Amino acid sequence: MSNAALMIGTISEIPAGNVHEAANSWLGIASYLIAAALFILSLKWLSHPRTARRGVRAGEIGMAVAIVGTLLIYQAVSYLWILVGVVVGSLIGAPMAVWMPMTAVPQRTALSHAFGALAAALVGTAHYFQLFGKESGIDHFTMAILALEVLLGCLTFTGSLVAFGKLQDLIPSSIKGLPHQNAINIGLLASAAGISVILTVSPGHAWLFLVLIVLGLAFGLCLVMPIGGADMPTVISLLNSYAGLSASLMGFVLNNYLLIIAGALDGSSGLILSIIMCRAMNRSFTNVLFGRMDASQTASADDVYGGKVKSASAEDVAMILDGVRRVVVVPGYGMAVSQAQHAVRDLFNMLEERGTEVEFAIHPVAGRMPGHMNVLLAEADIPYDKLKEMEEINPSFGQTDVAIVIGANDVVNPLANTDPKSPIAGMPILNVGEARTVVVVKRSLSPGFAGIPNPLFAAENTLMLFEDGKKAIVDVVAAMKEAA
Amino acid sequence: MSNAALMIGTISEIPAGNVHEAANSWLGIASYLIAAALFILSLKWLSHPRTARRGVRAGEIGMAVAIVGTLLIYQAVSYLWILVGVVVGSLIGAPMAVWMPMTAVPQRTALSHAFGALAAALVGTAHYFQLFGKESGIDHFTMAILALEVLLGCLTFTGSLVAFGKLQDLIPSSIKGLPHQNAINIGLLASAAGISVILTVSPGHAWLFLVLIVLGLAFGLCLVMPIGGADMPTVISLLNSYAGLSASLMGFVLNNYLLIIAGALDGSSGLILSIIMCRAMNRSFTNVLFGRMDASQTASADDVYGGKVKSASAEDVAMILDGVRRVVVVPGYGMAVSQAQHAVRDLFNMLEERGTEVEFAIHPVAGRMPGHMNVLLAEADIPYDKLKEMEEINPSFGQTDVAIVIGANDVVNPLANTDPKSPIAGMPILNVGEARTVVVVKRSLSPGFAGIPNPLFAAENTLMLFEDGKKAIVDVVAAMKEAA
Amino acid sequence: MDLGPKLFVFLLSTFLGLEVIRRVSPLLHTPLMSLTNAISAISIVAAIQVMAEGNTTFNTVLCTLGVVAATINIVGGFWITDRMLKMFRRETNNRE
Amino acid sequence: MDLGPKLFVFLLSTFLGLEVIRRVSPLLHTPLMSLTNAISAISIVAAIQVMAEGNTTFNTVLCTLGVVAATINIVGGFWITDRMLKMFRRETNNRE
Ligand SMILES: NC(=O)c1ccc[n+]([C@@H]2O[C@H](COP(=O)([O-])OP(=O)(O)OC[C@H]3O[C@@H](n4cnc5c(N)ncnc54)[C@H](OP(=O)(O)O)[C@@H]3O)[C@@H](O)[C@H]2O)c1
Ligand SMILES: NC(=O)c1ccc[n+]([C@@H]2O[C@H](COP(=O)([O-])OP(=O)(O)OC[C@H]3O[C@@H](n4cnc5c(N)ncnc54)[C@H](OP(=O)(O)O)[C@@H]3O)[C@@H](O)[C@H]2O)c1
Repeated sequence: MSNAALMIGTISEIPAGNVHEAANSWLGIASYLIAAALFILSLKWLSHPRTARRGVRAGEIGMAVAIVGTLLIYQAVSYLWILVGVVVGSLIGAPMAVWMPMTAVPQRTALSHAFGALAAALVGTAHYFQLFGKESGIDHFTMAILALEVLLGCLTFTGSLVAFGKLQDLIPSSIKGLPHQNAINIGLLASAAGISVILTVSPGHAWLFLVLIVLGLAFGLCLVMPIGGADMPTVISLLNSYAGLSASLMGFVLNNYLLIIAGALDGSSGLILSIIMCRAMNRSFTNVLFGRMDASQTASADDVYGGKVKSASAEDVAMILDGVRRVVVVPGYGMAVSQAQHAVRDLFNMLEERGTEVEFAIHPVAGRMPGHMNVLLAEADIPYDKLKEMEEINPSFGQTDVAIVIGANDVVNPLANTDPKSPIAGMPILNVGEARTVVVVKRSLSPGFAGIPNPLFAAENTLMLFEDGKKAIVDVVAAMKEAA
Repeated sequence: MSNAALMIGTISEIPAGNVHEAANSWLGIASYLIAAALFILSLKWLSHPRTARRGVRAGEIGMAVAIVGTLLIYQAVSYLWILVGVVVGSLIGAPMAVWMPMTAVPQRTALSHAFGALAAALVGTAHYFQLFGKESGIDHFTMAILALEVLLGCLTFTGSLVAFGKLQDLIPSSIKGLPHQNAINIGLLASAAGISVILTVSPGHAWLFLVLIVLGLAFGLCLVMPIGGADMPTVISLLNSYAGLSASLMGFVLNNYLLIIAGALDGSSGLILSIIMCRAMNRSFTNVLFGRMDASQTASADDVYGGKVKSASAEDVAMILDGVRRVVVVPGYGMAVSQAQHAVRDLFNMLEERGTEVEFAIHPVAGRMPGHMNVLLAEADIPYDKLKEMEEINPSFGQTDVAIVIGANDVVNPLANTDPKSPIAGMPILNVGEARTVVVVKRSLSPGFAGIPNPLFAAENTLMLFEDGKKAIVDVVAAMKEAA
Repeated sequence: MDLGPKLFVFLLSTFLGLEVIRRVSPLLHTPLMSLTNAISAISIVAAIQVMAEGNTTFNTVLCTLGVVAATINIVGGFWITDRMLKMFRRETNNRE
Repeated sequence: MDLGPKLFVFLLSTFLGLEVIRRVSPLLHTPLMSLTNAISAISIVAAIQVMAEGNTTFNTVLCTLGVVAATINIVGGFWITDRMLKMFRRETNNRE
């Protein structure tokens, strides 16, 4: 090793030790310290829209410093193959970034978790076989961590693929897993745990390692397959957390502190987001992962809607919107499905021009991932200070003339407050019913994800505009233009 | 070492290595991890009054875990002497905590920084002489850090003692240091740096180490002696930061990660508080440390006050307060000096009983340390939601009937906004002048710390109540009772 | 293995991550997910490090695949985050 | 010396400290000063550790003095912080 002179301390008992010590050369310490600081700043700066893009820059530079530093430390490595890897990866990654429509962001996130987990699993496996059979073998402790790392990587890989498939509608949502799914899952987990213990005791059984990989892959499939499409965001966030943990564990194995830090940052981010989502839905982790939503106990649709639903045309809505003082738009999953955001923007412009105050009410779990609605509306050039969080806007519905609900359902369902037996009981909702008039744009009376009817649609002051989201808004705008 | 079996890795090249490895035994790791987590939680919980006391509990438990863990790891140590130390320390510390009046908190903080720094300096010195002359001696890198650590410890020790002396009026504020003070300081610093370098190169010169200690002690004296009493809080915070850094460095030397973490937490706390203070005064660090306030360029007191000051009696003030809707109290250093907080509380009660809304306007640097006014008012049982920060309360002075300024001066001086040449130019102030009537309680027209006259006292709507703060308020309350 | 320092680093990073990410405005939760996703592609460093451990074909192939997968996330993750953030504006009149 | 891990720990703790302490309400800046003061008395651990290095009289005396000084801060610091915090109340009517 040409870098031996740079080293300042010995820390590894692993046979391939020399390689790992290099990360603790001056060069390694300096570049990894800088990269770690930049990653932290990156997340810090992301906290506010004003500094967020600086945060992305910091992350990019941090990554570049880390990679260049690593290449300089490990000069023994085959630069050719790394170059090949980087080129191929860029050729795949760049188009995915450039042409991915904003409505597909949830799928993209799932897919890239799969790639991240794949990388972790591959590297862990390579490291095992690299050490396996070497003079002093693998010590028990390292083996235990390595087994956990590869297991997490594998299950995150297949789990994320399933999540991707469900969100992209490649896997029908109706697939709910095998019979006795929970028993199978427990069986898989127990076998994986057992094999990990055996490997820890005698790390030499390479074939057991391969079995572990297979079990991990199968467990990921079985875990995510039965979960409904609308719960995917929570699952994706949890998988994000696992992927981070797996990177961190790899850092333990490889004596690489930057991996530990970046992995832990990633892991806590996934954890926090899934906690936020669960809290916004008033559900527990276990309920998301193993519970199935059960709509049997709530009132039937006929009871709720029977004869009480009033429907309206685009022209009616245009008339109602004429000359009002304040309008609040409530977007939901349907706006994303129908790609209505640009039409909404036209509506926003037209209302603002006429002196109407327009704001957007963003429920924390509207759509299919946290912040989903914000990204879509920002894409359509809505200024972000018009996007209000639930707590902020809820008190103002009383002073609102018209609330326009576009493709949202569960997040405006008053049953959450009134029916303790409903599956969304206790979930905080947007109180659109307090507005003078409520206009709901959706294609039918079919329920949202929770599968329950929505008394809002039958309320005294509600008008239904049954239409695809985008078409409805385009029509309303056209009708307003005509009337003017 | 009986703990050798517990160890999992070798990290030290220091001759007394075995001792230091013990900190990396399972027991050491576990107890230090728990202690570190508790210290972090402690500071986190302190951020809000509701959880703050839980934070103190966490800190105490963390400290206990750290100490017990350490005692168990280093069983070679003389438990007797440690017991003696703890008992003596408690006998000194407990009375200081129990009987210290709240108005003396700034002094107490300075004094305890001195103790903290003393501990760091003593331990560093002991460690040097312990290694000195041992087989392989001290390696250069350790020596460099150790020299810096002891230097910081010594200068913080004497610096904090001087700060204590000035705040407690043991050292007259008029002492402004020696002639050519800055040259002397630079000389001291340069010699200390030179000696540190020599020691790093050849750590064996024990007498040089003693010289370094003396230089550090002298430098601390020279650095703090010329600084005015009102700048002491900033200096104390900076010294706090140094003390933390010194503990962190000791952790580097002793391979003790808990020391590194706790020291860094302490260091960043001191740094942030001094930045907050400097920003609130619109001054720079250099200005605080080396600048002297110069009032020569501003208008003379005669120009400002000549014939325009209206004075009032306690009875007048009681009359003015009769039946008003909203009163804002602005406390300052004078309230602390005269211990007026309990009288203020009586005034608050009486006004509230009569249906007057009362709030307190807290300037970030009112008094003699950050948060000083809050502690005093809390001591007098004023609920903390009545204490408003500057940004929050400033817009509301326009809707205030009477503003009562008690012993504050610089923090309500409008020259900060109007006279760019004044020493407080640019410092954000409380806009009490916008209130319908301003009552200022102080003993004379003498200036505050910045040494400049205050046009507020000569304003159309200002009445001066020339009296000791406590007596003035007691009189006003008595007059109000009489009138009722 | 030298576990102690690693556990300290893990503990501190987790606390720091929780602290920093709790402050991220809900407005930006989607970009946050893609940014952390990009940062977690730091496993490219692990791939390079393990590749340096030995040059069997097996090792090289696995690590190269690891580099490919990680690079996809680096390029894709940072890029799409920036694309999203570019769209967030306070005022309306910048485009059109 | 094994500098790397220590620098990482130092970096992370400093970031964490800055992050956490920036959030402390100005209301509590005085208790904050006395609490960090108490926590910095962690140098008692250093005193014990160095005392274990050897039992010359010189070493024992210096380290015992170190324990004394640190203990003063531990006892005094936590206690007075708690005394201060006990005084902070939202509502008026608890005492009197
Ligand atoms: N955002 C997250 O992070 C997250 C995470 C986990 C779970 N979830 C769950 O996802 C749900 C989100 O609530 P939500 O109110 O946004 O959606 P929702 O309750 O799932 O309802 C969506 C509505 O959109 C309508 N829709 C579908 N396609 C449409 C189109 N092309 N044009 C117009 N309307 C269309 C549907 O009615 P029609 O079929 O009649 O048109 C449906 O009622 C919640 O139950 C939440 O718990 C969200
Ligand atoms: N709080 C901090 O953290 C901090 C830090 C650094 C610097 N400082 C500096 O400290 C100053 C604080 O401003 P401040 O407005 O609170 O105080 P100040 O400007 O120093 O004025 C205090 C006033 O209190 C009066 N006073 C003294 N004893 C009194 C008594 N027994 N009864 C009634 N009044 C009495 C004095 O006037 P008489 O003599 O006429 O009575 C004096 O004008 C600022 O200049 C600030 O920059 C504060």
